[in-house]
Amino acid sequence: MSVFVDNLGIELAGSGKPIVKGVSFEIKPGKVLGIVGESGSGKTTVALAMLGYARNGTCISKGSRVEIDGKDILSQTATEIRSMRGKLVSYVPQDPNASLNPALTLREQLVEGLVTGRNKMNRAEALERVSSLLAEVGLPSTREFLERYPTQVSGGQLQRIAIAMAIAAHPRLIVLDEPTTGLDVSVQNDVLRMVSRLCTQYQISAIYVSHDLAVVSHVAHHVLVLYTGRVVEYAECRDLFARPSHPYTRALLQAIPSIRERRELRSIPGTVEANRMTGGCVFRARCLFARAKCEIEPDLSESGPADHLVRCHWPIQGPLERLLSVIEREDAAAAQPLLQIVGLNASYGRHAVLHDVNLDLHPGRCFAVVGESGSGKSTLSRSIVGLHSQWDGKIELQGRRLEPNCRRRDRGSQQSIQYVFQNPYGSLNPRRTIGDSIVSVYSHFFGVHGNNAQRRVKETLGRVGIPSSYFDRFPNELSGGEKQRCAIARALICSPQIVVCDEITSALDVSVQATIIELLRGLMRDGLSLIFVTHDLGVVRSIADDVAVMNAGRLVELGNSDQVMLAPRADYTRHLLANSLELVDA
Amino acid sequence: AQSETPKQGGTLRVAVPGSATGSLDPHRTQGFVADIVRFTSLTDGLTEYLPDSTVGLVLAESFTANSDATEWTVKLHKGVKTHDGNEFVADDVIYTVERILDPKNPTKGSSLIGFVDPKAIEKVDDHTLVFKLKKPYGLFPNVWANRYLRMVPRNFDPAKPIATGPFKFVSFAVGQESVFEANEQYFRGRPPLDKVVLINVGEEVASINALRGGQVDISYTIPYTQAKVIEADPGLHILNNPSTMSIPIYMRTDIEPFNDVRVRKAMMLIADREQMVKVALSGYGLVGNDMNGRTVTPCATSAVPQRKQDIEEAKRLLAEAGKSGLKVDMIAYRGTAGMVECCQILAEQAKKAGVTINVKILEMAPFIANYPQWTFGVDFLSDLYLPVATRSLLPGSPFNTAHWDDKEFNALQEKAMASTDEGERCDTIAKMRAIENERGGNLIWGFANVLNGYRDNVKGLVPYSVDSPLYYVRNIWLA
Amino acid sequence: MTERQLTMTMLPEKHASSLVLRLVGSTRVRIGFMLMLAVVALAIAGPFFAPYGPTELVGVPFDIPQRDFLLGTDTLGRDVLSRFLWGGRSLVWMSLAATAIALTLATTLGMSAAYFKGRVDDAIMRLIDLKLAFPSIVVALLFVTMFGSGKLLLVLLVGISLAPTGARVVRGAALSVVGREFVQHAQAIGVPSYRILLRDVLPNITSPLLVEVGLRLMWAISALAGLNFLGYGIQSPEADWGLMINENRNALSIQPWAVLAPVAAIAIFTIGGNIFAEGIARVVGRTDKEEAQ
Amino acid sequence: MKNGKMAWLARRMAISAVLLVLVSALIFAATQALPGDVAAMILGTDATPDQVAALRTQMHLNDPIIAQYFSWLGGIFVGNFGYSHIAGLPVASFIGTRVKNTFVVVTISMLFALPFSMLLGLITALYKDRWFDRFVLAFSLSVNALPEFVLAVLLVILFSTNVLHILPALSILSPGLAITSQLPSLVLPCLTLFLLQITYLYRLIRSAVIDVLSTEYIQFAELKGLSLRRILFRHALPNAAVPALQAAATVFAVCVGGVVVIEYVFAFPGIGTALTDAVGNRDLAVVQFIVLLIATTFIVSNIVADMVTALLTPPGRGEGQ
Ligand SMILES: Nc1ncnc2c1ncn2[C@@H]1O[C@H](COP(=O)(O)OP(=O)(O)OP(=O)(O)O)[C@@H](O)[C@H]1O
Ligand SMILES: Nc1ncnc2c1ncn2[C@@H]1O[C@H](COP(=O)(O)OP(=O)(O)OP(=O)(O)O)[C@@H](O)[C@H]1O
Ligand SMILES: [Mg+2]
Ligand SMILES: [Mg+2]
Repeated sequence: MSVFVDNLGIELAGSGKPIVKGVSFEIKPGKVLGIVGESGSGKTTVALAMLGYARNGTCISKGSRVEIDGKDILSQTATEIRSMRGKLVSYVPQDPNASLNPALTLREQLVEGLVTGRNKMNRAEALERVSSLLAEVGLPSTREFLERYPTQVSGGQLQRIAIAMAIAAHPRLIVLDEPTTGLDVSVQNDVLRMVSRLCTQYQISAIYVSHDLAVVSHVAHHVLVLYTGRVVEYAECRDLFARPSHPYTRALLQAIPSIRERRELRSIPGTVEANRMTGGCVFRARCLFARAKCEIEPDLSESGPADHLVRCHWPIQGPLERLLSVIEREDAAAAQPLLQIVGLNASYGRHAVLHDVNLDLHPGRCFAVVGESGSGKSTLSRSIVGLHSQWDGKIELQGRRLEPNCRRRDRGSQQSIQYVFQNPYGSLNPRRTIGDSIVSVYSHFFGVHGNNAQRRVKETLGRVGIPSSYFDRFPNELSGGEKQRCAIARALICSPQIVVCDEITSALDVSVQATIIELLRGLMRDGLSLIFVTHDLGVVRSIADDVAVMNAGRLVELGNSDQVMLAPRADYTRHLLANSLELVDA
Repeated sequence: AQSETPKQGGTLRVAVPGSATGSLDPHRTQGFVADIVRFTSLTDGLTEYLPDSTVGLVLAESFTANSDATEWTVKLHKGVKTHDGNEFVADDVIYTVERILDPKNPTKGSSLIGFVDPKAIEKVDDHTLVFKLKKPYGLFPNVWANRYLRMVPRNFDPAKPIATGPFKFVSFAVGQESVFEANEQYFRGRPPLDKVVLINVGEEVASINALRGGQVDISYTIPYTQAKVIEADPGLHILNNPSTMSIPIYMRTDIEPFNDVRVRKAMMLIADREQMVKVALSGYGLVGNDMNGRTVTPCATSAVPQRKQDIEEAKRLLAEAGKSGLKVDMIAYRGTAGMVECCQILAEQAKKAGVTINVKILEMAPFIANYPQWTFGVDFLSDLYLPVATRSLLPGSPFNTAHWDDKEFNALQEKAMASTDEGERCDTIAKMRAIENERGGNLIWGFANVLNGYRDNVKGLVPYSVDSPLYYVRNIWLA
Repeated sequence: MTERQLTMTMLPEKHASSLVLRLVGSTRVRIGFMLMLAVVALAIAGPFFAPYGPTELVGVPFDIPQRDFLLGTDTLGRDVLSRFLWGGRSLVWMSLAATAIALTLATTLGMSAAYFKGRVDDAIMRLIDLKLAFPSIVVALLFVTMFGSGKLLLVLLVGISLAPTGARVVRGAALSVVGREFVQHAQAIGVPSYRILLRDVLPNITSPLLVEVGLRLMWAISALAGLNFLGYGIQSPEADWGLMINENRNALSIQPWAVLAPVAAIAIFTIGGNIFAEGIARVVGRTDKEEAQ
Repeated sequence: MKNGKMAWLARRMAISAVLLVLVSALIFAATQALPGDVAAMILGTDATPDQVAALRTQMHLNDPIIAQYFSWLGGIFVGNFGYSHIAGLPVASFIGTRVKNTFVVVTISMLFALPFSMLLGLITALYKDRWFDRFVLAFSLSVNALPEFVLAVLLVILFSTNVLHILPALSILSPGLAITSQLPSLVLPCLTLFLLQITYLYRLIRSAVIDVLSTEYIQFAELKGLSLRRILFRHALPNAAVPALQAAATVFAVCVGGVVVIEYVFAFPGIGTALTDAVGNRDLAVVQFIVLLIATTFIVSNIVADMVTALLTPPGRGEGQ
C-alpha cells in the first residue's frame, strides 16, 4: 500500500486563486519523498493537504485526490478526517517550540492523541506506549521528564517528542515539515538518521519538507521541487542532484555555499513572485534561458531517464558545472588591528555567557564567528556594538577603548561600528518608509537633511542593489532579502569601518543569501571590515578570512578560514564539520 | 377612613429618606426625617400637634398659667410607664429640660425653650411641676408639641432608648433599618400595629419602586412629579399634607446688595410665584406673599394684597438703588424637594429684569460650614408662625439667615409671645406679617405640600400640616 | 522584463496612502465614523434648530410629548427637545478631551515604562498602582468638593482616572516593540530616547491604542454621567446630556423622553466610537499581520 | 522555585503595605482640605460657633493633623479602625455588614460572570463575525453605552414594577438575617453587575481566544486529530483565560469600590453609599476605612490574579527545569 496524490491543488477560499496547483506523486511504503523549494513556494501547503487540512482562508481544490493506504482522505467527512489524523497520517511541525502547547505537560500532550479517535487506548496502555516511543527516539521516559512543560526541554528534544507523537499510532504516512530547521547541526543529523530508521523499520511512508537541499539529499528517495506552487522537477533523489534539468533547480544548487571550497555564489536574479500563476512558465521572469515559448506553460514531462519529470520547454541535460570561480584568500597585512577584543567576559545577570574571549579584526577583512545555538555568538556581537553592556574586559577600536553601553559611546564609535540584525522583518520600522528610515540615520550623523540626504540615501540603496523607486516604500512591500539589503544600506550610510552581521542570512532563502554574501564581498573590497556571525560553515567558507569557533562561551579555535576548515585542530570544530551536511556527491 | 375601627396586628414597613446617623436620641439629632420618625415612635411629648395644627395634650394632663403667663403649672398623667416599667414622673421632665438645655451638649430644641430656666422649675409632687418664667409666655403648652422636645426618663441612654412612647425599640442598623414593636402598656392604649420597620431608602425612584413593588407599605418620599403615577395605580394612594413648610429665599439685610430694601423688593417683584409653585412644586403647594405662616388659625387670614410679578417695577427699583444689571450668587442645597428648583426658576425669571443669578448647589457640609452667613440663598422652615418667627426672624436666632433685625417687629413678637389673649395675639401676628411683607428679608414665594404614598391596606393616615403623619405611627393600622 | 518592472508588478497594494484608503474602505470604520459624526453634528448644529432656549421655562414639569413640545418637558418644565439639541456640545467635547488626556498620559507613561525599564518602569508602575488602588470616585468627590465642578476640572479628573489602566495596556504593547531590532538600532546609534519613543515606538502601537480610544471614550462618558448622578457634574441650568439624564431620571417611568433622548445620543456616540476604533484596529492589525509575514 | 515564589509574595506584600500607608496619608491630607467638618454636620444649622468649637475639641479635631493621622494609623495595628462620629459607633461595627453585603453581591455576580464570559468569549471567537457574534457584540455595546443607572432602572421596570413582577425592586436586607438567606433581594443588583462585568470580560476573552486559535499549537492540535472540544477547552481556554483573569481582578476591585450608583437604585446597603455619605458628612474615619478597604481589595485581588496566572502559565524558557 502506498501514498498516492493526484492533481492536488490548494486555492484561496474567496477568490479561488491557486496557491498550489496540479501536484501529483506517489510514495512507496518505507520511502521518503523530499519536497524542496524556497520560502512561499507552497511546501507547507502541500504537506498540510496530506492531512486533509487547509489553513484559514484557503481550501483544497475540487478534483484533488490524496489516497493513503487505499483511503481517499479528501472525500471523508470532517469527523472522519479528524479521526484519521494522527492515526493514518501524522504531522511533525516545523517549529515544535510553537507547536506544542506551552501550558500542558509533555505527558498530557503525548497521551492525548492516543486515548481518542479510532483504536483508542486506555490511559495505562497509552502511557506504556509513550515510554516505549520515547525510548525509540532516545529520550528518557521518567515521570520527572514527562511532567515537564515544553519550555523546559531543548529544541532538539522537543522535535524528538513531536516525532514520537507522530509515530505513536503507527501511521502509514508521516509528514515532516522542516523538522530540523532551527536545530543545531549535530542534532539535525540525529533526527535525520532517526527518521530514516523509523521509516524503514515500520515501513512508514514519509514526506520530508525542507528548503535545505543538502538535508533532503540525505534522507529522500525521491525529490519534488516546487516553485511558486508548481512542481518544476520531480525525480529520483540521486538523479536529481546528479543531473538537475530545470533551470531553477540548477540555479538553486549553484547558490548553495560549500564547506569544501571558497567560491563565489551565484544568485538567481529577481525575486520570487508569490502566488502568480499567470499562465506561462512560472520561472520565466528569472530564467536565463527564457524565450517566447515560455509564455505557454510547459507540461511536466519526462526528460532523460524514466520518471525524471521536468516542467520546462528546454530542459538542460547533463551534470551541473560545479566549480564557479574559486576565490583566493589573501593573508592579513600584519597591521594594527582595527578592533581588538581582550579578555571579554559577558553575562546576563548572574549567568555568565562569554568567558575570556580574545580576537583581533584587521581592516578590510571578514572575521567569522561560528558556533552552535546558545554558544554566545550574538552576545559577543551585541557586546561589540554596545547593545549588551554587561561585560568586562576590553574592546578597543583603533586603540580607543569602548564604553560597554552604546549610549555612552561617542558619536565616532557609534558611527564606526554598525550592526545588522538577524531578523530582516524586525530591523526596519514598519511604520516608516525605507527612505525615511535611512535618511533619519544619515541626518542623525551628518546633520544633512532634505534633498541632499535623499540623494545620498538613494545612492547607497543603489550600492546594495535596491532601486531608488523603493525609497517611498514601506518595509512590508519588500521581500526578506530586500529588507536585509536595506538594513545593510542603513549601516553603510554611516560610513562605518566595521559592520557586525549577526546571522543576517539565516532567515533567507539560499538564492537570496547568495546575493547578500556577494554584496558583502563587494563592500569588503572597498575596505569595509566585517564581523560575520553564523552557524553555517558553508557560508563561513565562502566569505570569511578569519574564523573563530565558539563553544559554550569560549573560543575553541581561532585561525584563518582555510586552516580551520581543512585542518581543524579542536575536537569541537571537527565535530561540527563532521555533522555539517553537504549535498550528496553526484 | 376615620370611622372604621382599627384592626390590630401586622407589620408596617415604611421607606424613609436615608440618613447615616446612628442616633435614636430625640434631642441630639441631625433632624432628618428618618431620625424624627424613629424617635417620635419611641417617645412622647408633653403635648403634640393634631392634624389641624392645634395642640393636644399627651403626657401633660393640664397646663395652668398665672395671670400674666409667667408661671405655668403642669400636671402629668398618672400611671404612665416607661418601656422598662418605671413610672414617668416630674423628675423625668426636669431631667429632660436640663438635657435639652445642657450648654455643653447642644441640642436641636434648645432655642425653642431658651426662655425656660431649668433651675426655676419647681417640682410640686411627682406629677405636678411649676415652670417659673422670666418673661410672660402665652403659648407655653404649644411649644412642647415641638418634635425636638420629646420627654425621656432619667438616665436616658440613646443606645437603649427607653421612653414612654407607643413603640418599643427592637433593633437598629445605622443607615439601614430600624425595627420597633408595639408597647402593650402604652398609656393611651396599645397601638394597632404589632411591629414597625423603618427602612432607609436614599433614592427617590427607589422608594417609589419599593412602594409599587410592594416591598413597603408607605413611602415617605414621593416627588411631586411622581404623584400622578401613584394616583394612577389603583392599589396606591397619595396623602397630600398641606404642610406648614415654607421655602424662603433669604437675602441678607445687613450687607450689600440686599441691605437696600428696594433691592429686596425688586427680587420679590421678579418672582412669578404661580410659576414657581406650578413648576417647583408641580402645583402641590400654596403661593406665598413674602410672609411666614401658611396658616395662622385660629386667626383670620391676612388682608395684605398678594404680591405679583412686576418686572418693570422691579427694574425701576433696582435702577433707583443703583443696582441695575445686578449679578449675584445664590446658594442652594438639596434640603427638600423644590428648593433647588425654585432657585433655578428665579434665576431664569430674573433674566427678564436684567439680573443675573448664579445658582450654586452646595453639599451639606460646606453649606453648614458657613451657615447662616450666606448672602443669598434658600432654606426651608416647617412650623407654625410664632415658632418660626422666634427661630428665624429675630436677631441672634439660629435660622435668621436674612440677618433681619427690625425693632418694630421684635417688639411685636415679644408681645405676641406674652399675650394670653387670642384676639390680641392675632392682631399682633397680622401686624408682624405685614411688616415682613413690606420690608422683610425673605422672599416667601410658596408653601410646599408634603406628599406621602401608601398602599391600599394602610389605614388611619390623615394629612398633617405641622408634623408628618409618620410622626404619629400609633394611629396607623393595616386592613 | 527588468527586475524593476518585475517587482513593481508583483507587489501588493501600496501602503502609505493605502492605509487611509483601506480605512475608508472598511465598513466598520465608515459606520462608526458616521455614527460619531452624526452625534457631533447634532451637538454642533443642534442649537440652531432648537424651538426654545435651553433654559427657558415653557411648561409644567414632565409634560408628555405634544405639538408644542415634541419630546415633552423636563423637571423644570423646559422643552426637552431644545435642551437635547443644546446639550451635546459640552458632553462631546468633554468626553473627547478626557479621552485625549487619558490617552496622552497613558501613552507617555506606558511607553516610558516599557522603554526605560528598571527603576523608571518600577516607579511608573507603582504610581499607577497607587492611582488604581485609590478609588477614583473618592478622588473625584474630594476634588470637586474642594474646587467646584468646573468643566476643566471634570475633564482632568476623568482623564487622569482613565489613564492608569490605559498605561498598562500601552506598556504591554510597547514592551514587544521596544525589543524589536529597529529600536535597538536607533539606540545603538545614539538617537535620543524621546525621538525613538515618538518615531519608532509610538507608530507601532497604534492598533492597541486605537482600541483603547473606543473603550476610554465609553468610560469617559460613563464617568462623566456617573459624576452627574452623584451631583458632582455639570450644574443646572446648563443644557447637558449627562445632566439631563440626572435631572430627569426620577421621571423615567412618566416622561421617559427627557432621559432616553440624551441616553440614546450618548449611546450612539459611544457605540460609534467603539465601532470606529475597532474598525481601525482591524485594518491596522491586518496590515501588521501582513508585515509580519 | 518555592523560595522564589515566597520571596516574590513577600516583596509584593511589602510594596502593598507601603502603598496602603500612602493611600491613607493622601486621603487624610485631602479630607483636611475639604470645607466643613463633622462637628458642624452633627450640630446642624442651628448650632452656635461656640458649640461647634466645643464639639471639635471633644472629638480631637483640633489636634495637629499629623498627630491625628498617627493616632489613627496606630489604631489600625491594634484592630481599631476609628470611630464614626456620625453613626456614633466604632467604624468596624458600623460598616461591617455593609462590607459583607458588597462583597457577597460582587462575588456572586463575578462567580457567574467569569464562567459565562469564558463560554461566551469562546463561542463568539469560534463563530467570529457570524450573526451570533455580531448580536452579542451589539448587545454588549448597548449595555456598556447605557449609564449604569439607566441599565439598573430598566431592569427594575422589566422585572419588578411595570412588565413583570417577579423580583423585588429593592434589595432591602434585614440586618438581622444572614444575607445568604435573602437571595431574591440580591438578584437585581447582581444581575446589573453581572451584565456590566460579562460584557466587558467576554470581549477580552473573545480576542484572547482569537489570538490563541491562530497559534501554531492549536493548528498542531488540530493536525493531531484531537476533538474540537478538547482543543477548545483544554488547549485554547486556559491560555486565553490569563488576560481575562487579570482583568477580572481589576473588575472585581472596581465593582467593590464603585457600585454607588447601583446601590442607590436598589437601596442596597453597601459600602459605596456609605462612602459617599461619609464624604458628605465629613465622617473621616469611615472614609479612611472604606478607601483602605477598596485599596486593599484592589491589591489583594491583583496578587491573587498574579498567583493564579503563575499557576496557569508554564515556566518560561530557562526557568525551573
Ligand atoms: N492562510 C493563508 N491564506 C492565504 N494565503 C496563504 C495562507 N497560508 C499561506 N498562504 C500563501 O501560500 C503560499 C505558500 O505558503 P507555504 O506556507 O505553503 O509556503 P512554504 O513553502 O511552506 O514556505 P516556508 O518555507 O516559508 O515555510 C504563500 O505565498 C503564502 O503567502
Ligand atoms: N536576554 C538574555 N537573558 C538571559 N540569558 C540570555 C539572554 N540572551 C541570551 N541568553 C543566554 O546566553 C547564552 C548565549 O546566547 P546567545 O544569544 O549569545 O547565543 P547564540 O550563539 O547567538 O545562539 P543562536 O545561534 O541561537 O542565536 C544562551 O545560553 C542564552 O540562553
Ligand atoms: Mg513552510
Ligand atoms: Mg544568536
